[in-house]
Amino acid sequence: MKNNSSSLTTPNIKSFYNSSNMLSIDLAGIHLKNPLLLASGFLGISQEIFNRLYHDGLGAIVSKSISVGPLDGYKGPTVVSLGEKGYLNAVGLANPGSDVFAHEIMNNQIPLIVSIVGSSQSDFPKLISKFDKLNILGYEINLSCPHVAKMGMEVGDDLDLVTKIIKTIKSKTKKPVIVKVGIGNTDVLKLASKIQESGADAITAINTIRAMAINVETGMPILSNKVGGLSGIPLKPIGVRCVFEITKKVNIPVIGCGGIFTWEDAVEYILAGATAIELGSVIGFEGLKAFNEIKLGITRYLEKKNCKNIKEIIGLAHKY
Amino acid sequence: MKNNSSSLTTPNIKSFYNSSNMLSIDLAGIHLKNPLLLASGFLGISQEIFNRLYHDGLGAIVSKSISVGPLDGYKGPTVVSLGEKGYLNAVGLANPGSDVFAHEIMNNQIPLIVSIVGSSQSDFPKLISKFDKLNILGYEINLSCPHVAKMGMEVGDDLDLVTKIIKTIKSKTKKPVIVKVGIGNTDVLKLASKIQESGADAITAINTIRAMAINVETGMPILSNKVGGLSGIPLKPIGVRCVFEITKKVNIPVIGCGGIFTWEDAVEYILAGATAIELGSVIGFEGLKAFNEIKLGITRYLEKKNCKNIKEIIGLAHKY
Amino acid sequence: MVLHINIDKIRTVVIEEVIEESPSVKTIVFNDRLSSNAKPAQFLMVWIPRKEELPMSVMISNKKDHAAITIRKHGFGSTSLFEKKQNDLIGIRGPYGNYFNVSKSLKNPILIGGGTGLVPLMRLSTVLSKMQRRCTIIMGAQTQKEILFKVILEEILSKISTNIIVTTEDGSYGVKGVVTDALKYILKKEKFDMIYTCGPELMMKSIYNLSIPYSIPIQASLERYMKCGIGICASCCINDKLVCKDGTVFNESQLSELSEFGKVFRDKSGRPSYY
Amino acid sequence: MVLHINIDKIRTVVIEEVIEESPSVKTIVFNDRLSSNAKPAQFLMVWIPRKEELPMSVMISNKKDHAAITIRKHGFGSTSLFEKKQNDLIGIRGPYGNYFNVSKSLKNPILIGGGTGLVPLMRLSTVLSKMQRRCTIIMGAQTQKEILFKVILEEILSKISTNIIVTTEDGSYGVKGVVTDALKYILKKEKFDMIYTCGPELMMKSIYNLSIPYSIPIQASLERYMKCGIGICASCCINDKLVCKDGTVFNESQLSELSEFGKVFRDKSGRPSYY
Ligand SMILES: Cc1cc2nc3c(=O)[nH]c(=O)nc-3n(C[C@H](O)[C@H](O)[C@H](O)COP(=O)(O)OP(=O)(O)OC[C@H]3O[C@@H](n4cnc5c(N)ncnc54)[C@H](O)[C@@H]3O)c2cc1C
Ligand SMILES: Cc1cc2nc3c(=O)[nH]c(=O)nc-3n(C[C@H](O)[C@H](O)[C@H](O)COP(=O)(O)OP(=O)(O)OC[C@H]3O[C@@H](n4cnc5c(N)ncnc54)[C@H](O)[C@@H]3O)c2cc1C
Ligand SMILES: Cc1cc2nc3c(=O)[nH]c(=O)nc-3n(C[C@H](O)[C@H](O)[C@H](O)COP(=O)(O)O)c2cc1C
Ligand SMILES: Cc1cc2nc3c(=O)[nH]c(=O)nc-3n(C[C@H](O)[C@H](O)[C@H](O)COP(=O)(O)O)c2cc1C
Ligand code: FES
Ligand code: FES
Repeated sequence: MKNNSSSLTTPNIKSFYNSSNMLSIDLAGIHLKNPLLLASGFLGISQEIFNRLYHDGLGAIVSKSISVGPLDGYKGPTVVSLGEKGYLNAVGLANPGSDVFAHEIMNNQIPLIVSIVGSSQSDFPKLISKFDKLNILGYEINLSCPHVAKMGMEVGDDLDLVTKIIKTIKSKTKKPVIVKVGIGNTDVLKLASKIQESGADAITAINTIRAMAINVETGMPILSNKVGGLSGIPLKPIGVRCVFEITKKVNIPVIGCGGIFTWEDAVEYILAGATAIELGSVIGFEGLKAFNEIKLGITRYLEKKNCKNIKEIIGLAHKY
Repeated sequence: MKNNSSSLTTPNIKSFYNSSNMLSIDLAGIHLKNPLLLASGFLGISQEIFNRLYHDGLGAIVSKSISVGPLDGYKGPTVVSLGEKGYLNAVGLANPGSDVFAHEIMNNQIPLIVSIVGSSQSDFPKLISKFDKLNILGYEINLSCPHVAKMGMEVGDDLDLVTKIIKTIKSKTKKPVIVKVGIGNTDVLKLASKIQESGADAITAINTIRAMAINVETGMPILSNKVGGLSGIPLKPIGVRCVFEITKKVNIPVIGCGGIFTWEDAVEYILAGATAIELGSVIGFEGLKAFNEIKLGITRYLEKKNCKNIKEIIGLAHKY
Repeated sequence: MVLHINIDKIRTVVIEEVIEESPSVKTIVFNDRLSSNAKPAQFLMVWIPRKEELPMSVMISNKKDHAAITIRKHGFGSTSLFEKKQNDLIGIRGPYGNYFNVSKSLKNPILIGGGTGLVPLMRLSTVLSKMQRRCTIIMGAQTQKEILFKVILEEILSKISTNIIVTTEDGSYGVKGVVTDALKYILKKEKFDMIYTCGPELMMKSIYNLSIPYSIPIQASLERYMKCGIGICASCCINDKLVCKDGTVFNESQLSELSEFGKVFRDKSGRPSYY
Repeated sequence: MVLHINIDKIRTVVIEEVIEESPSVKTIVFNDRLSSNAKPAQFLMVWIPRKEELPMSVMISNKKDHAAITIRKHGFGSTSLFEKKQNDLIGIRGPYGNYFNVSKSLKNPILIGGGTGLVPLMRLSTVLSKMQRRCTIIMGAQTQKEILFKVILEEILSKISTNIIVTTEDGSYGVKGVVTDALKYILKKEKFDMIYTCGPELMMKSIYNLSIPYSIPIQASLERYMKCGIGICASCCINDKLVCKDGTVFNESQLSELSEFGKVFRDKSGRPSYY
């Protein structure tokens, strides 16, 4: 990773590197052609959209968080743009429910991770039983939605419950289990250790942070749920810190998430220790073209730094 | 607070309102000519600068957090601009110490709140004894610095210690005691309740949030301390949420802080429940002229909404 | 200096005028330059404070820098909006979506709309009128009382050669029947080079089917359940397209590939439902 | 499109050249258009990765779009920077601060600097040379080996009428003594309409005192401990002024009100120290 000043000006000279090999990673036993994943909750309910996103360049798709039964979610507004490339959302985990969603992805052919969410320990075996025979890579457990009572974060803040849930899930499936954490009312590092101890295969950090916006002209909270989750660029420095600190503490791979808009943001997370990254809010600002732009930027960076594969830069910042 | 469409176009018609009266507030027994305070850590070590800031329009000044002895702080960089109007800082609580600072403000004539920080319970009586006979309004206790070991946040996360510290301080002074909180590893609402129970007079929310930035070209953490605190616009929706939720839970006044750059931001915090607000990062982007611009904006807003005093809009968003 | 306007941030606007279009339809007028410059078929996300946020096509206004929305009273959200009075505040963001494409070589277009689906056609008519194009409009309503915009439309199109056909289901005005009945009839008599349509999806599907044998190009503005309006939630998806971003307007070749057109839409939770 | 460059964000640059100016002083050259356009006396905050961040005046470079910094090896931070080699990376932000003001009516300025305090005067000389102004320079060093920039300076000023006076404390070159000795002497002989100075504060204070009886306007570039460089930390304060924002350049009327000038500065912790 020494700077090579000649390659600075001719970043594309090493044409013998196959860029698809450069970006390929292994994550909790899964091989992915690149480390860009779709963050849960973005465009994540339709198989045809999944196929499109995959063909637009993502390494894998994480579905919307699916609950046992369908949820309508909150009334509008459910997503508020804050300017400064951030969003506030309180969608209320709207999703078609496990039966309908299992039907949706029945013939899935692309690398798909199903995000699951529950309001009690018993929900999770039910969810696994619906999906485990389908052609999916694994699960992401959403323990960190900051704005739905009794789901997500309220579970993630209870360390004993987290342990029980992960152990239950691991006993029901052989597929990799990724646990998604956020900044709640618990020490995220203690939570990460507990997740590793309980046998999970990877951690995604971070989910949105509990936040709020009030419209000054009306004096009213904008989100129908009043409080929601902050996503986008404002999260980035907090997410990078969490990935850095978590990867110092645990050995299982960590997927970085939060405010990744450019290839520099992606590389920053990877240097902090992330094995892969998830993209969400960037889609609202840049559209689907962002995926290939980020991949191109990472590839050029690796070439410039004389790296053969992205794995070489994972966690480099820990050296200092 | 009904919208009045005619005043929309002629916001300045009510010249009989004295704008200085419109903005005056009472905070924990202190009368301030306006609700704009300087956030601790910004320009807060010199009496001559305090005087300048006061004359530039602030209602009161909060000093840099002062410890018993002097602290050199961390090596540079201690402040990193993130673009997107945010900063990351790990100054390491650099300050001249209580003796030198007490000497500095010996002849103070302006509304000054001294921010104090300690690494043990016993530091606080010492700090109070240095400042209590001086001409100051009161104290802000920094229990929320996210990046100095054994100071700030590590204290704030320990609810029992918080109680003891506040009780000790309250037993040593008759001046108002404001406690500053942040997003740490403890439920900020539980912390707020504890602070009220322990007898504090007000709460400031929020301090910076633990965060990090890595330079992609070198692969190195930028801050010399690696991890620091995020301030500026990224904090705003989180700060507004904390003020909203804390003022729902406690009766003591709350000072809003975090990412206030414009009069709209200030009003948003006040609608959320803040009695006053603190300004920090905006200074780096807009300079000292920001104070009067924000005051002018709030005054025009109050006129448009037919309010005689800013108190009328405190916490209005709770109605909905 | 360049003004960077983030169209996604909610802009609070004062309702300056409320126009009753029919017993169940009202138009709300407000000042907003961005909306006044919207293209035909673009829509706004309209915030009804503490009630809902709904997608609404941008209606024209004859006041400078003003625009409007036309609401049919239906369920909770639209009724809350319908009940708003002059001087009340609402929030808007957008305009969003692509728009009806009007090529310079266009000669004889036909516009077909029903109910509030006429809104995008009003802005389109203004464009066609400025371009001095001849045009035909078929507008449908259930009954005479519910006929929308007829007077304004006549005014807009007064300077060009127009044929305005009104259909009512109960025959209380104009041609008895639905818009497709009128369309079938006129297609046999006249040659059109573009169909523009907006309204109930089954109506648009029938129109699309009618267009095929005549090989008339078509542009249809679709509706789907919209939560974000900015292409991140997929609640508006039709096959692999996002109606809020890739649409709302789709042409005949796109429509031919949308197997869900006229068949499947998704509800609030994302579950598919069938027409 | 307007490019919004945030000068506060660290820009990583490659060290292209390292020039030894004297045994204890080196100049580091890099490509950075913003710095190449810096005004005389503006400074950069220089990041020495994992070591320190230090304020450094922007030195000139004769390469297009390039700039430089000139470092005297001193304590931990400056020594870390001094040891950097070609192709190493450093970070920079800025340029910051106000600058030496050169009025069109200026006729006969005198520039006085010592040590790395000469850096801002190099850029100023370039400006004066372009403006075809006559000028006088007094540059001080302890000994011959530590004389900086003399050759470049002669080149820059070759096209205008110049008087370059070098002082060394040990008399190994030029006038024996310090710059103020030379200044005292020349002030008696010649009439100047502006003094520009940068260097040790006590030197500048003496120069300021010397300027008073002659009523010569003065512009002095001050140094203070700087942590942020952007006016938020006050570590650089002198009385009620922030050297990084309100300065670094102060004129005679400002200096007359700065009671701390030449007397008090603050250390890392903010404690006042006395010269
Ligand atoms: C691009 C677009 C433009 C539109 N333009 C207009 C217009 O100009 N005038 C007008 O009156 N209506 C318009 N609509 C429809 C409008 O957004 C609402 O769907 C309608 O007003 C019913 O709302 P409700 O809350 O009263 O419905 P409810 O009674 O709660 O629901 C009835 C049905 O309305 C639809 N609906 C409800 N919420 C939404 C939503 N957020 N997005 C899409 N559909 C929804 C669903 O199909 C639902 O089943 C438009 C819709 C779209 C997508
Ligand atoms: C506007 C400005 C421009 C400067 N330009 C140059 C230049 O062109 N070339 C050059 O060699 N030096 C320059 N300096 C001085 C430089 O920033 C350092 O102070 C010096 O290099 C010593 O650093 P050190 O870490 O080796 O010092 P140390 O040995 O750690 O400390 C010695 C003294 O250096 C000063 N110092 C240390 N850190 C800082 C700091 N962050 N800000 C200000 N002073 C500090 C303090 O007075 C300290 O007591 C400039 C300073 C300022 C304020
Ligand atoms: C509209 C929206 C919906 C979301 N829904 C989910 C969800 O269902 N499950 C989940 O784990 N995270 C959800 N998230 C959080 C994102 O997956 C992601 O953690 C967060 O947005 C930060 O990443 P970003 O800054 O790239 O958007 C949602 C975020 C947004 C903005
Ligand atoms: C450089 C810097 C130094 C700070 N020092 C302190 C401090 O000493 N004590 C304290 O309570 N908060 C300190 N803070 C936090 C601020 O007071 C404030 O809570 C935070 O910056 C959020 O407000 P803002 O977004 O307006 O800057 C500091 C912040 C910055 C950026
Ligand atoms: S409404 Fe969200 S993607 Fe279209
Ligand atoms: S260096 Fe921080 S205010 Fe000047």
